[in-house]
Amino acid sequence: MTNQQGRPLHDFNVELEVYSGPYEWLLALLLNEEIEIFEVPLREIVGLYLDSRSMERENYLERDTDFAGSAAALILLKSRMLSPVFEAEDHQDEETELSPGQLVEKLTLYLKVKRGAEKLRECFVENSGMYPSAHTLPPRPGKLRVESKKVSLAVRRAFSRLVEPSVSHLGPITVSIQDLVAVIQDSLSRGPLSYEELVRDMDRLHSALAFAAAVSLSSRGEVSLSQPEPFGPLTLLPEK
Amino acid sequence: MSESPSATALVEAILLVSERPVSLEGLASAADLSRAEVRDALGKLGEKYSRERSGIVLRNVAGGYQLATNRACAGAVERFRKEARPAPLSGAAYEVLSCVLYLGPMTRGAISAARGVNSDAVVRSLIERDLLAEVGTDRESPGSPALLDVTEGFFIAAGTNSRDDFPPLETLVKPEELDRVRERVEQSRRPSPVPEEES
Amino acid sequence: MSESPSATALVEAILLVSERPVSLEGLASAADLSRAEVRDALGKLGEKYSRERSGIVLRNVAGGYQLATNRACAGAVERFRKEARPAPLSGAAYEVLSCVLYLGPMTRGAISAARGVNSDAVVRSLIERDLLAEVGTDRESPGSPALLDVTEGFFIAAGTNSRDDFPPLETLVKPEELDRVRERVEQSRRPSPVPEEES
Repeated sequence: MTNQQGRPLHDFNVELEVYSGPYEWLLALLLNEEIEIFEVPLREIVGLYLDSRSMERENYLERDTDFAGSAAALILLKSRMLSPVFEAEDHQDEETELSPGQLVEKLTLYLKVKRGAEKLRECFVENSGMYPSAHTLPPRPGKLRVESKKVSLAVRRAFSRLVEPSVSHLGPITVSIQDLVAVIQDSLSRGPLSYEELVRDMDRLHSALAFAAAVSLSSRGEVSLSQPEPFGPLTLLPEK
Repeated sequence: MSESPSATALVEAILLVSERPVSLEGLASAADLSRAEVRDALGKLGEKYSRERSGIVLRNVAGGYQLATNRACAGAVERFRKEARPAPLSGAAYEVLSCVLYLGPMTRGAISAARGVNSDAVVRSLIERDLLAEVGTDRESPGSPALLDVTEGFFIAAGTNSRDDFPPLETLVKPEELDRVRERVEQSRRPSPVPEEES
Repeated sequence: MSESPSATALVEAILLVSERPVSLEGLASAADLSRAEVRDALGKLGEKYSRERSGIVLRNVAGGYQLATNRACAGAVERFRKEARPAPLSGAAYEVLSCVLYLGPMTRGAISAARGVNSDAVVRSLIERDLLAEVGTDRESPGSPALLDVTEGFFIAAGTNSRDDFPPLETLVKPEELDRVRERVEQSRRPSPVPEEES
């Protein structure tokens, strides 16, 4: 498998007000909070992606999946920024103010891990479809070890997973993206809709979800978003 | 090997992944070959896996074909079985065992419900390894599925005498987490809420 | 075969009855052979089970030797077992594995921190697939979270023997790329031309 297939979005470049270059780098810079997520018009990125999209590509499905995944992450990131500060359990957040040197280090490490992942994918693909012998003998009684400590760890793992991730930092959630999609669709049946109008009476969480809903509708091709300038008014237009 | 393996290679590969003898038809259908091609392939494999030279032999038994160790190597094979360190249990296997240890005896469905992921394959391998066994049936659940419990072999393998030797569940999992798990398990015993299709 | 089978036959027979890779020492001890004899036998078996001709191949993975089906025959094997090939891993899964391979053993929190996104769900699915396992606890961290490491199954799936078979982390990124990182960081740190919004 070639390297290119390993990174479906490797050749997707974006041309934005705040950044121009490979999309993958933009993600890395955003994740490390070097570019403010507010400065990045997600709508434009979706547009650029749709322009670059071609069903002729051999890996178009993989590209779409990758893009949808990362776009969803961006939406999450943006909505998190809009909600009260999340108190992370790990100590990583102490370094909110990274020096340029630390930032380069962090980004470099992430890039290496990402490259390592690409190599791994090649290894796994090359070695897939090899099945071991089924002619195994059962182990002799008494040979098998069950580690009690691992049983305890497994209990925690198995039983804790059903607990929903904590959303206490978000406050009570009384609305879903689906709800807001419905609201937008309903309003749009009466013509173009101003985002500002839409979120006027909403709190920050609702506004974030409304934004996510708008982006989601846009990526589904049901809505087109118009924002003549960064931070300018955003208008949702029904697609014919 | 190129992308189109020989008939012999196909038959050989299938025989490796089948513990039980495979019929001529079974081989032909899986390898997408004619019976004549399979017969020809088996002839070649008979030479490759001959009793005279090879540690693995091709047997024609019980109406099918099977790879097996050469009897002449039985001593080494048995020594290997005595010495071999069995494969360590996977994370999934530990989860299933801990579910059954703390919440069992329980059905396959209840195990999957407690873990939130289908666990049938893991359960199968744990039964093969004599760490789980069927101990009865759950008559209250639709279809009276089998109830599974940990075996004596499990306690021996864990170096313990009984359930009491493991830390109490309450010290490991928060009460609200436990309630959720119990609720899921309980739900799995009820008839499916999915409306039945008319037939 | 006469009563004294060849070294090659003994090694071959042992490999048939083991699903997992068997180490050189394990083979020598079970077959009662010297390491040199086992190595010689493995050389001969490498020819008998070559990727070019045979449906069964000899692999050297996870620090041992294993017989497995030739990947060119995977279609027939899957048809025979009526099982689809396991779904390929996601990009996120490879990133988590790469993290743990190069930086591990490490906790879930450390994996998430290195990747910049919560990775718990991915870790869970990798444990389920037996590619990651909990190997201990990090006593220094609050709550003593579990430490994760890659498993034997990981090295088998990757077709490698150990960590040493992977290119060192330092060689994965070219110096020019590192320069670009620096450059971009500097660029992005210049005062933004966009007026800051109140939040």
